[in-house]
Amino acid sequence: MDLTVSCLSHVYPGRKTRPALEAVDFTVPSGQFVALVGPSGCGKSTLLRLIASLIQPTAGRIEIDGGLTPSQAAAAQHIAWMSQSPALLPWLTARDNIAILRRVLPEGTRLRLSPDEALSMVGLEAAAEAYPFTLSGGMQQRLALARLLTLDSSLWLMDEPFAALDELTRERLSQDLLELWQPLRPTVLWVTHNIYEALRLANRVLVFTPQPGRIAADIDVPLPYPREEADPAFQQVLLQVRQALSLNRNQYEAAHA
Amino acid sequence: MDLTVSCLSHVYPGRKTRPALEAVDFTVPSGQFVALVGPSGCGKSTLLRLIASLIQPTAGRIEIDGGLTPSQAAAAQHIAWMSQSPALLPWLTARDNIAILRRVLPEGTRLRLSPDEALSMVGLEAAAEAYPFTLSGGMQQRLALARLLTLDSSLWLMDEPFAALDELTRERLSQDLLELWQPLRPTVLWVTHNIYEALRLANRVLVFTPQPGRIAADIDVPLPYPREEADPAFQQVLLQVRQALSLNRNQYEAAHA
Amino acid sequence: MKPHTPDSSARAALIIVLVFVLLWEGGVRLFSVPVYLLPAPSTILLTLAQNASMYAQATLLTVGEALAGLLLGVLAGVIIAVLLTLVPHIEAGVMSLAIMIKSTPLVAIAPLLTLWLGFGVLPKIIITALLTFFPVLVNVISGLQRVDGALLDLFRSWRASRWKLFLYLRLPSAVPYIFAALKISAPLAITGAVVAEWTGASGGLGRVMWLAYANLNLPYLFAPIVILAAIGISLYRLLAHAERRLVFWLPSSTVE
Amino acid sequence: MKPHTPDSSARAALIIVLVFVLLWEGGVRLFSVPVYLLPAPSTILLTLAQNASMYAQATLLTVGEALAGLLLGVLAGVIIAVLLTLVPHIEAGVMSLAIMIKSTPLVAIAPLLTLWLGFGVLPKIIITALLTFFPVLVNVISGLQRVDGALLDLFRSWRASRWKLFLYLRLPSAVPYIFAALKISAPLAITGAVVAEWTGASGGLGRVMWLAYANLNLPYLFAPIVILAAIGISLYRLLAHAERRLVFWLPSSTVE
Amino acid sequence: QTPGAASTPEEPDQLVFMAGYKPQANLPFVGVYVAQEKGFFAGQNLEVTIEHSAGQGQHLQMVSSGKVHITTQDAGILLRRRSDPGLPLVSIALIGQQGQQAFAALDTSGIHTPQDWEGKRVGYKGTPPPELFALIQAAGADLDKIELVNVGFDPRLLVEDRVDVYPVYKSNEPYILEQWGHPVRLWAPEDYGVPSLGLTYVTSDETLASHTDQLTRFLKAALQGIAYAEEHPDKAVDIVLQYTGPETDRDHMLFMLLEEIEDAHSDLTDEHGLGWQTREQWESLAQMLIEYEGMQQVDVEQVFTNALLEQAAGIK
Ligand SMILES: Nc1ncnc2c1ncn2[C@@H]1O[C@H](COP(=O)(O)OP(=O)(O)OP(=O)(O)O)[C@@H](O)[C@H]1O
Ligand SMILES: Nc1ncnc2c1ncn2[C@@H]1O[C@H](COP(=O)(O)OP(=O)(O)OP(=O)(O)O)[C@@H](O)[C@H]1O
Ligand SMILES: [Mg+2]
Ligand SMILES: [Mg+2]
Repeated sequence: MDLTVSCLSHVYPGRKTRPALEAVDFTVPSGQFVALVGPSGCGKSTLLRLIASLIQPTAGRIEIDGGLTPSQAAAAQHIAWMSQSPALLPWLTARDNIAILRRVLPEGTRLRLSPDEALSMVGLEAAAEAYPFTLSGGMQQRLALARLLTLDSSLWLMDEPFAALDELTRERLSQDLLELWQPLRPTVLWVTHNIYEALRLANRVLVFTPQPGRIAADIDVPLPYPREEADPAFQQVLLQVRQALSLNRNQYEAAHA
Repeated sequence: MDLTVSCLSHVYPGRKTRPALEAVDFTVPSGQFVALVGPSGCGKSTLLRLIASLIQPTAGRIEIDGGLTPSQAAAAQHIAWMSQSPALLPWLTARDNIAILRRVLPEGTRLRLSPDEALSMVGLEAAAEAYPFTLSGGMQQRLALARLLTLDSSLWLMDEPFAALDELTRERLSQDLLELWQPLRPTVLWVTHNIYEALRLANRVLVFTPQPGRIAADIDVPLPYPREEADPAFQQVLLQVRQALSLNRNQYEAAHA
Repeated sequence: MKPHTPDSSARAALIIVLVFVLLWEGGVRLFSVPVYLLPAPSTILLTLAQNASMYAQATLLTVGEALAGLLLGVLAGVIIAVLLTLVPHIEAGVMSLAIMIKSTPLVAIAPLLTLWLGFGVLPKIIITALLTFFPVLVNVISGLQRVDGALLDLFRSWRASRWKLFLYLRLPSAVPYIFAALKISAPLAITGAVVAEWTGASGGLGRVMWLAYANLNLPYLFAPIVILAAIGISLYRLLAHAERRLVFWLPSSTVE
Repeated sequence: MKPHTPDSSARAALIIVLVFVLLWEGGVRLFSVPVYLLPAPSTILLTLAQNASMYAQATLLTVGEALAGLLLGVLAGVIIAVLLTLVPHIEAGVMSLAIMIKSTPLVAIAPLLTLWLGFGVLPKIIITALLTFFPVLVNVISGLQRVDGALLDLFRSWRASRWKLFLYLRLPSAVPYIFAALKISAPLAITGAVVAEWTGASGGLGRVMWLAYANLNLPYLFAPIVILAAIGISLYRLLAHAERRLVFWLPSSTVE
Repeated sequence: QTPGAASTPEEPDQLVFMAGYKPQANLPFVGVYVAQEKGFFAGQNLEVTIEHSAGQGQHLQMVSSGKVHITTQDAGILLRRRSDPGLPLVSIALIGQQGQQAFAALDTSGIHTPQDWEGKRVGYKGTPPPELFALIQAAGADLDKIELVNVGFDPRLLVEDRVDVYPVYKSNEPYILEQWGHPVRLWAPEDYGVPSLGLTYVTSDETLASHTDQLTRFLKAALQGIAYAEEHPDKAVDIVLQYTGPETDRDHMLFMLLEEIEDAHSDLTDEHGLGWQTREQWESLAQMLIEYEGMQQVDVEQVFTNALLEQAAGIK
């Protein structure tokens, strides 16, 4: 499912002087795994919310699957969105937090996994009957991830899905995710602050400037999976991303000094 | 402010079969910066909550400052705790979320920073009048951090304070934090999933086993500040921590297979 | 930091109520208040005991009407609240009508109901329902509207229909408000049934009380109040208990 | 997805109320319902217009009593709720007493109040307060107890005193519940003042209505209801407006 | 409040009068309204506060507790309250020599005698009054064949055919029903030889003892007011309208006043003056209550006194 973002801007009401996103332009071909990185508050979450049509842009257009508006795409269940906070229903057990999809989504919507399969995918089999408030931060995030993976959508919008996870869990889940992604080839927008994680997963990294978010660099990651940190090619892309990040930070700080 | 944890166990009510912590023993001398790492759900947050006396242990003892119970230490305002979620008051602006400390803490409690100083320390000067729900995830976390830094306490309990921050912000804040920590020398327990971050900051790393959490390794970090990733000594400790983490993961998986 | 068990709080409740009753008894005796102004609790209890079976019968009728009216009122309140949540454009209008109905003293409507529906229990049930539906409506609307923003976004990202959003998100979120509404309405329903029976009823505690009052027989007037209070307190505690069990995910302790 | 502005909803409200009134008028005319059963809205409005100054005077008195009683009731409800939150061990006991008071038909207390306090407005204010305090009490207690667990932990980590916890966390958290309580109690206060005046008052809409009822002069009985409804609706809208401004941090829109 | 206070003309004595029901043209009320407005109270150096009861017994509680000095009450109720729960009430003047209780059926109902009530629904307010039983028995109807229905105050029930016979006050509901276009037929207890007495001025034992002089002067002025109303019923009704709301029908009030003036007169009053009462009157009423309602025996001598009337006749 391809995605075209043209000249997208967003200003939150009451925030006239500080737009969250400014003139963002990019195109994602179907099946690409794009990592979005950028400083805190630069508008990454805003971008995802715009594509999920949770908010309406102040200016610019988003086209999905060759012409659908975000709202149409969402209505067709093409989009799966995972927010930065886990957003679990406190009155449901872990399993029911996934099983609720069956009830909420329109009759006949296909789901990829059963709740128990999804739970075991993120290592929460043992917590199936636990309520969200008895789960640790990382477990809550994994539950939200399991819920997203259950959806049979072709555009995944994922807002820092591994932020609360330890390195090992992150690594294991990355592998599982890639295994899932490679045959299905959904288009993925993956917000992260962890560059290693970005480079282990993505085909492409979009680096954003500090607020107001604009695209500072568009970096290809032409490495085969599985990837190794020690690989010099990996280290080279890593350096590229780091430079893009710190460069625009320096620019920004110079401009605002 | 030193800290002694002896044979500490915690079982949440209704969770008889899966203790969160089991027989944890360690001593932290005054002024040490200890990083706690371990897999998701291993009981790190639980440990911090026990020390902050938000919950009572099922077994074992905690002694602070040579004999105080956690409850006494907390009453004397020796402890500053930062939870894994930002826990901001939604009806107060960013500044007032910090200024409220003045009102809530007992008359005459010394605060280290003014609200505005704290905000500028975490780069939120411009958001002083913003309400929490208009802040990005990383901004919320920085606000919670600013609030903690305002407290004049000698034991800091910090639960993944940088989880939602990008690398650059993280780096800058790490430096600022070290600058603050070095002259004051509070004792710090710092939960993190980022081993680089742990090794940039801590004097010592405690590695926990998967649930039920026990101490798997107690690793010294005898490196001078500022630390460089490229430094071979750094890489060596990194390897040590990684091994401790994956080792006990393998053990655990073997045991539960 | 001591946990306060249901047991210890029940004991505290008993003590407080007892002190109140003893003060009352003492006051009446000390100032020898005549019985036609304020009867002593002992007199009231004696009356109650001596007419137990008559009161039991009347109570049955009144409680039946109260519960039926409460059910009707709660249903009406919830259904209107649901409707207004699903079709929000009519909210202001329907609320205005509801307030209009609420502003009409029942004493003006009650005779009309008797005219239309006869002397049976139906008018009493409807009056009780009219008394109870408003708190339910207001609280349930509040509850249905106050939904966590992150969860709302989640459901919107799923394109959940308004009805499913309501069923799986708004309704569970409103449960604490619904319980508050029930706690308000349950005692109201009992008073409502009594007021509805006050004149023109063929039975029930309301009629008993009206006759007692018309005869200025205050022990007979106050004896039913003991029953009403007991029922009110029981209903309230039942609701509080159910609430603790159903709203387990929200902390509600006031004790630390 | 269209935003629903206060303006458009006010228009919708007007239309709904108008349709209701027209149906009523039409029904009365079509079936030529005799005026002693149900007067037509036009008759009621005419009565209202012809006695405008008398009604204005009565309204002033009644609204004054209602507001004073509401204030007293809200204060009492809030203060008791606060007390119970700060001293939770007495909760069950005090709630039992409150339900006891709530279960006592006012008609049994009213003469006692007149005996103690004379024939002035004071007994009316107190009766209104007695009617309104209970919803406030129940809702405010609910609100004070339902505090976000993470924030509660934060305050506990600060060792905030119970009082500060209350002031800076519980109270702001309870604001949505307090507004729901006010929305319930405000119309109740008006009815309460009317009921208190219903018998034995020397003025006010309640007395006007009682006299009209005793004469079965229904236009005069219903005319004050128009006034009461208008006041009730205005109060409700005022509160809803204040709520939107004060509880800005919680989403409350039902429209998507 | 000492008797001496009366001698200081600048300091009028304070009295609180509470009418037993809403403001309307019941004769004892009218007497007080007129006395107030025409200055008869002032003439007796009294300052009277006029309150109104909702008619549910509050006024009796008030009089018993001394908050109200004088009120009005039906002779029958007064007897019952004196008997149980023992309210210390005394009638100081019996204005209604005949009771106002009666039973009404629509003219169009085809009911002509109490025998026709059989198989029909007869309403009562609260509890069936003893007058009803006495009347049915005196008329020779069969109580068992009559369905008794509790109706409360709402004559619309008669018009809307929810009941066939409805209890009324002769001076009140018949007028309203007539106005609605439904003339009625009335049966009054006294027509069947059943004793019935109307409204009295009531005070309590204690007030009677402590305020004898003030009450006497009150009675004097009130009777003067009644006399004025008999002479100028129209002017009296105008005065009544100052106390009622704008919803009140002037003709209704006039109807009520004239009805009650008629019933205030009997052979006794012709001889002794308005308000006069006798042991025989009270005794026969009490007997009826005892027989048909199981009322406890009361000493009727405690229930009324003509002493104030006698004294009042003596003063100017
Ligand atoms: N509801 C809102 N109202 C007003 N401003 C908002 C709102 N949500 C976000 N913002 C502002 O928009 C900007 C971008 O926020 P956004 O959440 O998109 O950042 P982000 O890139 O996701 O940051 P992070 O990495 O910290 O999550 C921030 O300055 C934030 O304060
Ligand atoms: N309130 C609770 N009731 C029951 N079980 C709980 C509760 N809180 C935590 N637990 C359980 O205790 C264990 C440890 O939780 P804890 O939050 O301490 O983990 P953690 O090490 O902080 O994990 P993470 O890195 O994911 O934050 C988990 O299995 C969790 O499910
Ligand atoms: Mg974000
Ligand atoms: Mg944790």
